[in-house]
This record gives sequence, structure tokens and C-alpha cells, in this order.
Amino acid sequence: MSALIRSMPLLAALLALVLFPQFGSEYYVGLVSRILIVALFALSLDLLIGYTGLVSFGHAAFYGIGGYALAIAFQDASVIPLWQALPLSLAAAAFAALVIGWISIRTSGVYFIMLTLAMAQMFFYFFFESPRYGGDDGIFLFLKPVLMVGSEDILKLDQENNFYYFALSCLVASYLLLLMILRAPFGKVIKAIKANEHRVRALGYSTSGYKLVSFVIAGTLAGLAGFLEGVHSGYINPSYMSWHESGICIAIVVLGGMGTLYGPIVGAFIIILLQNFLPELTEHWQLLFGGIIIAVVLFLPRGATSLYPHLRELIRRPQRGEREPQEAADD
Amino acid sequence: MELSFYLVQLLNAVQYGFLLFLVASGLTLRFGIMGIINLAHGSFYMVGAYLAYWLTDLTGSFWLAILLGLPIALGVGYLVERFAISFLYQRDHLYQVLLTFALILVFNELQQILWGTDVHGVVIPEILAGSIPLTDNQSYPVYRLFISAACIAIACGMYWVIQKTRLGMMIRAGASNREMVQALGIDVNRLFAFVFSLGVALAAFAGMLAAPVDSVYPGMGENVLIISFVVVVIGGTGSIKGTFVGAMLIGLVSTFGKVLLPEMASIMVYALMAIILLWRPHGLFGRAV
Amino acid sequence: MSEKNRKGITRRDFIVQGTVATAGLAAASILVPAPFAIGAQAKVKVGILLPYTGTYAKLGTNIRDAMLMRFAEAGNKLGGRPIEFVDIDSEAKPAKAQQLTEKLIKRENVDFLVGPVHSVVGMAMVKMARVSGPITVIPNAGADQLTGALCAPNVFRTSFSSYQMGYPGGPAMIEDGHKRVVLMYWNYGFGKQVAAAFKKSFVPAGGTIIKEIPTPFPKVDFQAYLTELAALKPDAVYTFYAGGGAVKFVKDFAAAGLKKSIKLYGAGFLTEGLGAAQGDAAEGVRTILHYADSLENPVNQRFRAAFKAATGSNADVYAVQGYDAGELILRGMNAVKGDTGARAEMIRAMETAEIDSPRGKLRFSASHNPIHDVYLREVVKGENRVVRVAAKAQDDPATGCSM
Amino acid sequence: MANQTQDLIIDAQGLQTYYGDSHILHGISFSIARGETLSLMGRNGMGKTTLLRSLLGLTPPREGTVKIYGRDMTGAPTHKIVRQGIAFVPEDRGIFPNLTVKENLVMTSRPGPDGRKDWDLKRVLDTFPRLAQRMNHMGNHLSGGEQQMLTVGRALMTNPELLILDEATEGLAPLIRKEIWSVVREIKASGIAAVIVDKDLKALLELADRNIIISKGQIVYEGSSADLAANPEIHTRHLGV
Amino acid sequence: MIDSVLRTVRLNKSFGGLIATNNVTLEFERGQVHAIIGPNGAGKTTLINLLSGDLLPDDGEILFNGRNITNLPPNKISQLGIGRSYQKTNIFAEFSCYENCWVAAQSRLNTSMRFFRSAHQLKAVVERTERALELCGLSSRRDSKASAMSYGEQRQLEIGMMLATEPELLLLDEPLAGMGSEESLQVIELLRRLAADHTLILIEHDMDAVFSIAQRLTVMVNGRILETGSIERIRSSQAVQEAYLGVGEDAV
Repeated sequence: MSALIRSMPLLAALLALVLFPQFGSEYYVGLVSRILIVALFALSLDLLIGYTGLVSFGHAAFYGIGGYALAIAFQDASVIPLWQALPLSLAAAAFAALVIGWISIRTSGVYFIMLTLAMAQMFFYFFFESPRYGGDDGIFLFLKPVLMVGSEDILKLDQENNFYYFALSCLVASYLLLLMILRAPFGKVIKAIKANEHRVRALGYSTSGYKLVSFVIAGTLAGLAGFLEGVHSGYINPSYMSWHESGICIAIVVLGGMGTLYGPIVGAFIIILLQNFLPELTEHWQLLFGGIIIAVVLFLPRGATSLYPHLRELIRRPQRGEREPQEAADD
Repeated sequence: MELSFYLVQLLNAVQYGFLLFLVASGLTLRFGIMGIINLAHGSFYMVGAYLAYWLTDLTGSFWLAILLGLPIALGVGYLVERFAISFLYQRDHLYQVLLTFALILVFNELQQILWGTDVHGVVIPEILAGSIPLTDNQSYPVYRLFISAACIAIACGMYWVIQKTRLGMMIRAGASNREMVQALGIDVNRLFAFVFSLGVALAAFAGMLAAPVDSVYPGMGENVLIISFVVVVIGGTGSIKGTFVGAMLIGLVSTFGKVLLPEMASIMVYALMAIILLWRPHGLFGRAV
Repeated sequence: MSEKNRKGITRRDFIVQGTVATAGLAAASILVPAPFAIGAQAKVKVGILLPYTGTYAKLGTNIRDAMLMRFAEAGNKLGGRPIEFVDIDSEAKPAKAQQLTEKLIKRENVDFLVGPVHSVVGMAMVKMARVSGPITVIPNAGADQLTGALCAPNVFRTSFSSYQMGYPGGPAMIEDGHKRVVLMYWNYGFGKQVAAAFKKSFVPAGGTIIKEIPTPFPKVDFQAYLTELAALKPDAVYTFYAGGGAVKFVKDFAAAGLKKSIKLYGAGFLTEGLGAAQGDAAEGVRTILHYADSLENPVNQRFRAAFKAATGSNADVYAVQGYDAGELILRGMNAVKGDTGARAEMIRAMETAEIDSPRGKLRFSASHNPIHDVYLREVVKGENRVVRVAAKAQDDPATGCSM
Repeated sequence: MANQTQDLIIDAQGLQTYYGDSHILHGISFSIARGETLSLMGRNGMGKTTLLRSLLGLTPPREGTVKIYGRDMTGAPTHKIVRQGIAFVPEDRGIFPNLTVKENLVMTSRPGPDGRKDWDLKRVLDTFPRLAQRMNHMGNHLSGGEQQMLTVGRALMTNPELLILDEATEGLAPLIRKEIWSVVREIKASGIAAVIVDKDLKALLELADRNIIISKGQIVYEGSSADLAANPEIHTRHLGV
Repeated sequence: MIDSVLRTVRLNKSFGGLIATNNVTLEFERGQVHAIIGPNGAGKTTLINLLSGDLLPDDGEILFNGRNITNLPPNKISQLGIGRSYQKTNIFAEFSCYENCWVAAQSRLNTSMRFFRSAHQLKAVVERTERALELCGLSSRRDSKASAMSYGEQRQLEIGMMLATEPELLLLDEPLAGMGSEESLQVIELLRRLAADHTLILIEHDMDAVFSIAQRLTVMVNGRILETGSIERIRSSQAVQEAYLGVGEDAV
């Protein structure tokens, strides 16, 4: 019962998202679709930053690889079957995450941050300078993936609304998947690793294995986001995996509130909407944007969603009367 | 290609290495001693270059520009440390990455507001404008030699300050045991603010020196940012010696990479970094933390 | 005007008179997007997607300012209708191009789309705009595909294709007596296209390319490549670099003492608008471009004076392209007297337009790419002086265009 | 114990100190006068080190005041407190491993707050001849005894009015201990006040003017050496000896 | 010949120039409580870290039930049945008391790489967790956040976590450090109970506690073993008195 009440805001948000296309214009549906994709991307990074304690500064690599796998495999195809394209993208991202993760998790701290960055930069330059995959021009896709039932494509992703629901389903499914994983034994272990890896090892866990699996899951989900972005925009180029994208993704996770799953989704809404509307205020909008991020880091390190309990507290306090005295911590 | 070709390339590599060292040394100072990841390091490089351009334009003298620019850079560094970085010493690297990432955006925009979007050049001062013949058709600009000399001077100067002066001892001591330094009566906060500002000034100085050979343009800092991180990480954070070796390694690999394996040139430095970290997870001269 | 730019008003009204009457309507049209607002009172919406931050910022502002100047000269009316501008910073980021274009097309419902500078942004933009989108005028991006594989009836370009940056270079260098040449360029889409076009004309004309040296984009440490270049001892080198890279390249080239033995050529961006930054190093460098500051035609002189007066800065090729973009839109709108619904007619007027541009005569090919003279220029005393016309009425093959 | 207030170097009242949520000091009042030698005893984990850290501002107390020479310096930064002429030799010695012996010594050498320059490098090296032989060794390449001498020497280089020694002889070979104790005697003779935390009751009784025993964050005994020596049951109860 | 559960052979470990353990050869008898005492900096914690795999020795061997475990990582050593607690409280501060033990208990699953089943439902783990909580006396505090518990309780939890892994041999690094006397008594009682069916290796400064529960003592000084033997033997050893207990020293 209380679980239901606690998840009320989430359900309400989900309902709002489900109903949104009925009211929003095509442009805004497209915009929110993009936000959903970015939210999924950030959600995947939250598994690393917020739960496993791995600050990956190269997460955009998997986002890009998910999109590139789709684009490279199907750039000349006359039809893109979803059941081929999607697993391919996920597998490519997972494989890349396995390799990068295997190398990176041997290091820690600053070195981990820089190594993940370096690995992502390698992928960036590989695609940037490879004539076969379009170089910096990137690759266009003129078709959307189809899911044929009989002779009918049941997805019709070229319709903005259909794509929206497709992206929303992917986000919700990923959210639930992560929720499940985090409640399962595996999730307990990675959270403990974040809190105190040394102790987890001393308890008998091979922590590098858990970190690697977490890295691969996060990479795969980022690949899913990249796949969606590739489908949505029909265009993929190396800048999707630039270090700026990785940086923005970190900003989204922290701004929303890391280690909360819903935080990154809120963060994606905040950041993308800011990026969308700040330029209309001033030509020097990046000054504001940078300022906002700095303010969050300094004053709201647990992210925007950390305000929510405070708000609730503020609303409730008058009704609840006296608060219980804080129990003394020590004798 | 004949031997002289490779010798000239070697000269190029070493010279590039020197410049990298100059940029990266400020980074490693803060990295190793204060444990701060500063992504805005490239921005300070850019600030330096713009200061060189602006002040040269204003005063008519490159030397005067450097003389005036350095205190400005120190001041900028001090303000940034006071109002942003100093809150982050006890926090996770994640927040440092994010805050300094945001600083990049802010500095880029400030640069644009202050100096506009044009590409600028800085004229090489008269006495360094000549060049020395190297091969029958190629000569080497004196100014580049000057940069190398300046870098050597800075390297020696840093070595001297860090190794020989009391300030250097305090800095090194602060890196290993902050609390004990405090207990010996030293204001660690001021010490750190100074070290940070010094790092900023070093980056700005690198930008100033590079301004006449590089051009001065928006976003120029980001070109040097990642590569200086690679240098620092390869060398091992906090080790001046490591940074020097790292800079030389990158200079060599990137210069000869361009000549011998041009398709892989951009990837090579990152691959080098990955290999070195696989072999030594704390860089060549880094300490396990 | 540059003052005004600094203020950074994004939604900019250039209408001097009659603003009040239409403002309310315009505001309403944002909220309730009408598919086509016809009639003399409804504003024409011109969406501008240009970079105002980052490396390309200067290009973006010059293009915009020149275009706005052209509209202002025409009384800020297009076919009798006032204009409303929706101005967006593209940041020259390909990843955002699609989203920003979408904003202009779907949210703002612009009638015209002008932009961008960056080729890759251009491709993402054109991909969305082509066929059913607004009339699109590209004032700079040079990728061949934009009027090649991606060509569309509603997409025009007033700048150039990369082909036009490379192809005329071959014969020009042969004529100057350089047969053994090294090709150096930034290794990205645009650079590669310029290089390929250069080869296409240079090799059949009897030239030899000793070596191609693609250098990583957008990196600017050229020292190792210059040493290689010196060792190769060619007669000359043909290059493609722009912006900060161009400044650095020209300076490094001179500093390495190569000017004495190797003649430096390049696509026009090598020296365009960079005189102050390059200084003496650029003296004697020859480049290929469809414009030169010193072109002695009256249109150009008048244009340059006006631009200087309006913005305080010197006009350059980007300003010209922006100015011509404005002109082209004017032609189209005037032909249909402001009736944006008469799309086919407007397009016909635009593709047949013959413009007296500051660059000289300007026409459009079947693929809507400009046809113009391309000049061989040389830097003399910091100024790009025309040596001769390198190619008369240079066209573009529009490979892959079916329209 | 005839201290005039103005003669008190440190005068702390009612200190309540916490580590995170654990309450360590339960209202300790503590003072030391110029030239006084004070021993601080108690079993491990009873709060001796925490008391010292509270006095120095390393772990500021949540309640209570710390006055240095009559000036309230509660919550002041550590460096300001120690600059009043206090030198601290911590339990873990705090040798800078990446500095040489010489660097460790000269790094913070300074005249005392009143301008005294009694201790310089030469005198410290005369006092600890072993250090003179190790001048260019890194701090982490010293034996425990050498480290202890170095940390005492380093403290003296600041020409303090008050020297605080936290377990200075712990874990050292008997010969080295003797050396340390003789230096402490020399320090005492030169008029420098000292707070000494140690387990060597006999040495402390001989040196100290006054003794304090702490248990569970409270002072459970305070008295002269003669008094303490005469009450062996106190030792067994609070010190486990 | 004694039935030794753990044996070290000439273990050496140095940091820079500092020799932390010097040729340590020790035998720990099954079922006994073996305390290691010595002054600070004598190398006790280093020794424990070597035994638990947190540090790798420079040379020497460690044998557990006859098996060479010298260079195994800490997780492997833990899995073999050696549990340890830390001197500085080393728990998951944000987890509840129960969750702390639960993560520990879960480490004994065949695999914890389980993604699709809520951890609450794994019966064996839950039982183990409950048992550990019961043993360390924290059943009533199961839902308290670890960081909100008192220091003494945190120390108990530290031991509880180790117990949840159901080790055969327990390495305890100063389990009583910083505790009040009632808390100490509780923990001593707990250790006594554990001693009934476990082997304990214990570092402790509290001599009363050591003498009350240990059967064997080893005294370390400067990285070396000064003396090993029964309590009586240690008490009567002159060397130990001088080096550690600080009695009988001529302080001149």
C-alpha cells in the first residue's frame, strides 16, 4: 500500500508521458521523443555512476556504437527488419563495453575516468577518420526499422507518435529491468561495491567481475539509446560519441540525481529543455547553462530530485504536528 | 627518406613534447597535489592566448603582454579556486569533472563576449623572428627554439621550486599529508589556492607562448585539453618527472605516428595511453593511491 | 549592427514601420501555427540556423548580418510582407542539427530556412528540409552532396560546392607552371572532396601528385607534415585548410622557410578573412575562390562600403554568400508577390534568377548550385588580389542528383 | 599548579567532541601553563588523541572553548592555533615520506612567536646525531626510532612554547626510548612546556609536574606525580598496569 | 604436532625502507584463540593484511589447511573460509544493518550474478543473515541505517558481517578499539561464544580482554616475533615486559 503511494508520482508521470502525444504538436512529440532517448542514455550511465561507483567519461562511445551498428549494417538495405537491427546494435554496444570495460576496470579513480575517455576518443577518431563509415559526414539512413506481421509493419516508426511510444516503451522496459537488477543479489553487490569496494572483496566477491557486468549492461542500454537516436534522426555521425556528449550525460545524471533511476530521466528533461529554450533568451546561453551546472554541483550535489522529499516535507509538516525527537546516535 | 629527415622529425617531436609538457605541467601540479581533475585547463590555455593577443595589441609589445598577462592569469586562477574549486577538495572526482566541464562552457562564452569570434594572430617579436636553416629547403624558426628554451627553463624552474625551496617542500608535504602540514602551522587553504593559481598561470603562459605560432581562436583550448590529460595520466599524476617523460613520449609517438602510420595518427596516442595503463595502472611514475 | 548582434536577440524584428500592427498576429502565430499565412499583413518567417558560438561563429554572424542588410535594403519586406526572423545558434554541432532544424520547421513553421555553415550540419538539415520542408537556402556549407545526392527542388545554395573549391585549382597551377604537386588537406568530408576535385582536373592536365597528405581534422600541429613536405621537394602544394588551422598552416609554412622553394596554393579559405592573423606569412600565397575583397565591380564596392557601415567590420566571402542568399529569397518572394503558397512558381523564379552579386555574375545550375566565376588570387600586402579568372562560369557536376 | 590565568598557554573548558556520530569527549576541561610538563594517560580509545586534536582544531569540539594565551581560538584553523607557539608530534608521526630528512626539518622551521631562535638545524642535529647521518634519506626510509626523532626534531624547529607528544616512545626499542626521554628532559629543562601522552608510567612520573588520566572521554584523575605514585590502585584501575 | 589451521613461513613485507613484518613464521592451532599483541607499528595489522590477502608479501608462504594461499586475492581467501574484521570500522554506511549482513551472506551463494530475482527471496541467504545478526546481537537493530548506529554497534556489525560469511577462521583486528566498557564486555562475550566453534586470530590492545579469552599469545615488536606461547609464558617473559608492557624499564 505504502509502496503504491510512494510510486504515485512516478505513475502519474508515466501517465502524463503516455497521454502527451494526444495533446502535444508533432514538434513537441519529437522533442520529447529525443528527451526519452537521452533519458535512457543517462539512465544507463546512472547504473555506473550512481550504483556501481564507476565514473565513466566515455559513455557516449556506446551510444554512438549502437547507432553506428544500425547505420553501417543497413545503410544500403532496402528494408530494415527490427528483429535483426535491434539485436545487432545491442550486441555491438555490449561487445564494445566488454572490451573497454575489461581494460578500464583494472584502473580506478582518475585513471578510470581518463581511460574510459581515451577509449571513447579512440572510437570517435576511428569513425571520424574512416572513409568507409562516412568519416565526419556520418551516415544517413533513409528507412525506419519495420516489424512485419504478415505483410503489415506493426510499428510504422516513421510516424512521430508511433516512434514516441516505441521510445517510451524502451525507456520503461529499461527502467523496470534496472529496477529488477538492482533489487536482485547482483544489485546489492554493485551498490556495496560503490560504498566500499575493498570490503566487498574481503567478503569474498570478485568485484571486477561485477563491475564488468555492470559496465556491459550500462553499455548495452546506452547502445539501445543510440539505436533509437539513429532510428529517430535517421542520421548518425561521430559527434554522437564525442567527449562533450559524455560530459553532458554526466551532467544529466548528476543534475537529476544519481543513484535514483528516475533522477536521470528528470535530468534529461531539464537539460534538453534548457538546451532547447535557453538559446532563445540570449546568444550567450552557454554562460547560463554552465552557470546552472556549477550551481547544482555546489549547492545541490544530490540533484534536482533530491528537492522532492524536502518539498513533500514542507507540505506535510503542518499536518504532522511535532516531529519525533531525533534519536541520539550514541548512548 | 634520408637520415636528416628523421633528425628534423625528432627535433619536431621534442619541440612538441616541450610544449605539451608546458601545458600539462600545470595540470599535473593540481592533479597530484590537490587531487583535482580540472577539465577547464584548456580554457586557461585559451585565456592565455587571448591575453597575449589582446595585450600585445594594446601595448604593442609581446613581452609586456606576457608581463601583464601572467598576474591576470594568476588572479583568474585565484578567483576560480576560491569560488568554485575550493568546495570540491573533499568531494568525489565526479563533481570535479562536472564543475570544470561547466567552466569550459562559461569560459568559452566569456571569451566570445570579451574578444569576439575572429581568428587572431600574434606577431612574433622582432628578435625571435628569424629562422635557422636545417636542410637545403627547410629552416627552423628561432621562435620555436625559444619556446623549447622557455619550456626547459620552466621545467628547471618548477623542478627547482618543487625540489629545492621551502614552498616546494610544503607543496609536496601537502600532497602526502594535508593535516600534518596544517598542524605544523601552514595555511593549507592558501597553499592550495596558490598552487591552483600557479597551475592556471602555467597553462596561460603556455597559451601565451603558443599564441604567435598557433593562431588565437575560439575553442582552441579544447584541442590541448585531452592531450594534456593523456600526458599527465601516462606519466602518473603528480609526478613532474612523469609528466615530462609522458610529454616526450606523446611528442615522439604523435610526430612519428603522423609520418609512419598516418591513418592511425589520431588513435595512436590513446592506444599508447591504454597500453601504458594496462601495464602500469597508475602511470609510469605514479604512486598507488 | 555588430552592437546589436552582441546583445544577442534571437527573435529579431528588422521591421522599421508597421511593426505594431503585425506584432500581435506574429505572436499569435507562434502559439497557433497556421500552415500558411497568406496576405500582405502576415509576416514571412525566415528561420536562420547559423553558428554563433565556437570556431565558426564569425562566419555565422557575417552571413546573417549581410543577409539582414540585403533585406533592410529592400525595406524589410519580402514580396510586400514584413519579415519575422527566428534565429538559432547551430553551434556547428552535427548532433544537434536535426533537432534544431526540426524546431524551425515544425515548431516555428518557417517559410524560409537559411543555413548552415558547417557541411555536416547542412546534410542533417537538408535531409529534413528537402522536398516537403520550407524553401532552404544554404549560404555556406560546401559538401557536394547538398546539391548532389541530397538535392531537392526546394534546396538552393548561394555559396559553392567543394568541387568548385578544388577543380579550378588544377588548371590554374598547371598554368602557373607547377607540375609536381603535393596535396595537403584536413582529413574530413569537405577536405577530401576538395582534394578529389583537384585531382580530377590536375592529373588529366599533365600534373603529378607526388603525395597526398591528409592531416587529422581539426588538429593544427603541422610541423611533422611540413618536414615531410620539405623532404618531398615538390614544385608546389595545394591545400585545404580553414579558420584557425589555415592561420596556423600558413604561418608554420612560412616559418619553416618553405616559401622560398615551394609555392603554396589552396582553396580560398586558406587566406580568406585571415589577413590580420596571418600577417606577412601569407604574402604570395595563391588561392582559388569565387570572390576576392578587391574585385573591381561596382556592386562589390557598394556592398563592401555598406556592410562596413552597417556592421563595422569588413565584408568577406561569407558576407557575400549571405547577401546573395537574401537576394535569392527576395527574388522568389517578389516573383509571387509574397504568396508563399505559390511554391512552384517561387522555385522557378529562384532557379532562373541571374544575380549581380558582389562576386560577379551568379546563376544557378539545375541542381540549384551556384554557377560563378572562380578567381585565382594572390595575397599582396595582406589583401587577396585577383590574379586572373581561373575558371569562367564554374559549374558543379551534381553527382547523384535526380530532381 | 600555581597558574595565573595569563600564564596559561592553553585553557580549554567543557569540551564535547564527536567523530561523526560517536561522542568521544564528554566535557573535558584542560589547561597547561608556561613551562609546565603535563602527562596525559589512559587506555587506548579513551579520548587522549581526540583531546589533543580538539585543542589543536584538527577535530573542533562541538561545545566548549579553547583559549590560547587567554585568546578564544575555539574553531580557529589549526595553523593559526599552532602558530601561537605549539608544536605537535602526532601518534602516527606524520613524517612526509616524499621529503628527505633535511626537508622534513627545514620545511617549517621558524622562530618562535616571541622571536626566539633557540632551535635551529644545527642544534637539532646535535641533539639527534643519527639524523645528521640520514640527511638525504627519504622520510619513509627511516626506522621507527629515526622517524620519531625526526618528528620531534621537526617540532622543535618551529621553536615552540609548548610541545605535544602523542605516544612518542611507543613501539621503539629501549635504547631509542632512552634517547627520546633524555631529549624530553632537555626540552623541559629549557623551559618549554610539554604535554606527553605515553604508557611509560615510570618515565612520566619522573618528568611530569602534573598528571591527568582520561577514561571514556572524561578526566578521572588529576594530580601531582608524587600523589599518583603513592596511589598504585589508580594505575591498575585506569591504566591496566 | 599440533593441528594447525593456518601457518606462515618466513613472511616478509616492507614498505619503502620500513620493514613491517620480518621473517614471521607462525602456526595457529585449530579451535584456539590466538592473540597477537605488540606496540603500535609492530606490524600486527600488516600481518593480518597479509593473511587476508589485502597485502601481498614480498616473500614467504601462507598455508591454510595445508593449501598455499600466499598470492591469492582477498576474495578467494574469503571464499576459502577466512573472514576478517577491520580495525577502522569498514561497513556500508548507507545500508541498513540487515543489508550489511545480507551482502556478506550472499557472497556464499554459488553465484550472486543473479539479476531477475529479488534478493529478499533467497532463503539460504536470509537464514544466514538472520543467524549472523543473532550471533552479533544486532537482531533488534536490523533496520537501522548503519551510519546511524552507535560506534559500538558498528563494531558489532563489523563482526556480524564477517560471521555472515560463515568462516572457519576469523581474523579480528582490534575488535574492541574505541569501545566503552559495557560494549567491550558484550563483544568479549561474543568472542567467547565464537571461540567455541571457530579459530580466532585476534589483535587487541585491551590486555584484560586478551588475557581473558586468548589461549595463545604472540608478541610482535618492530615486525619481528618476540615471543609466542601460552599466556603464562608471555606474562613471565622479561623481554615482553620491557618491550610492550612498559614495566621494569629503567627510564634513565
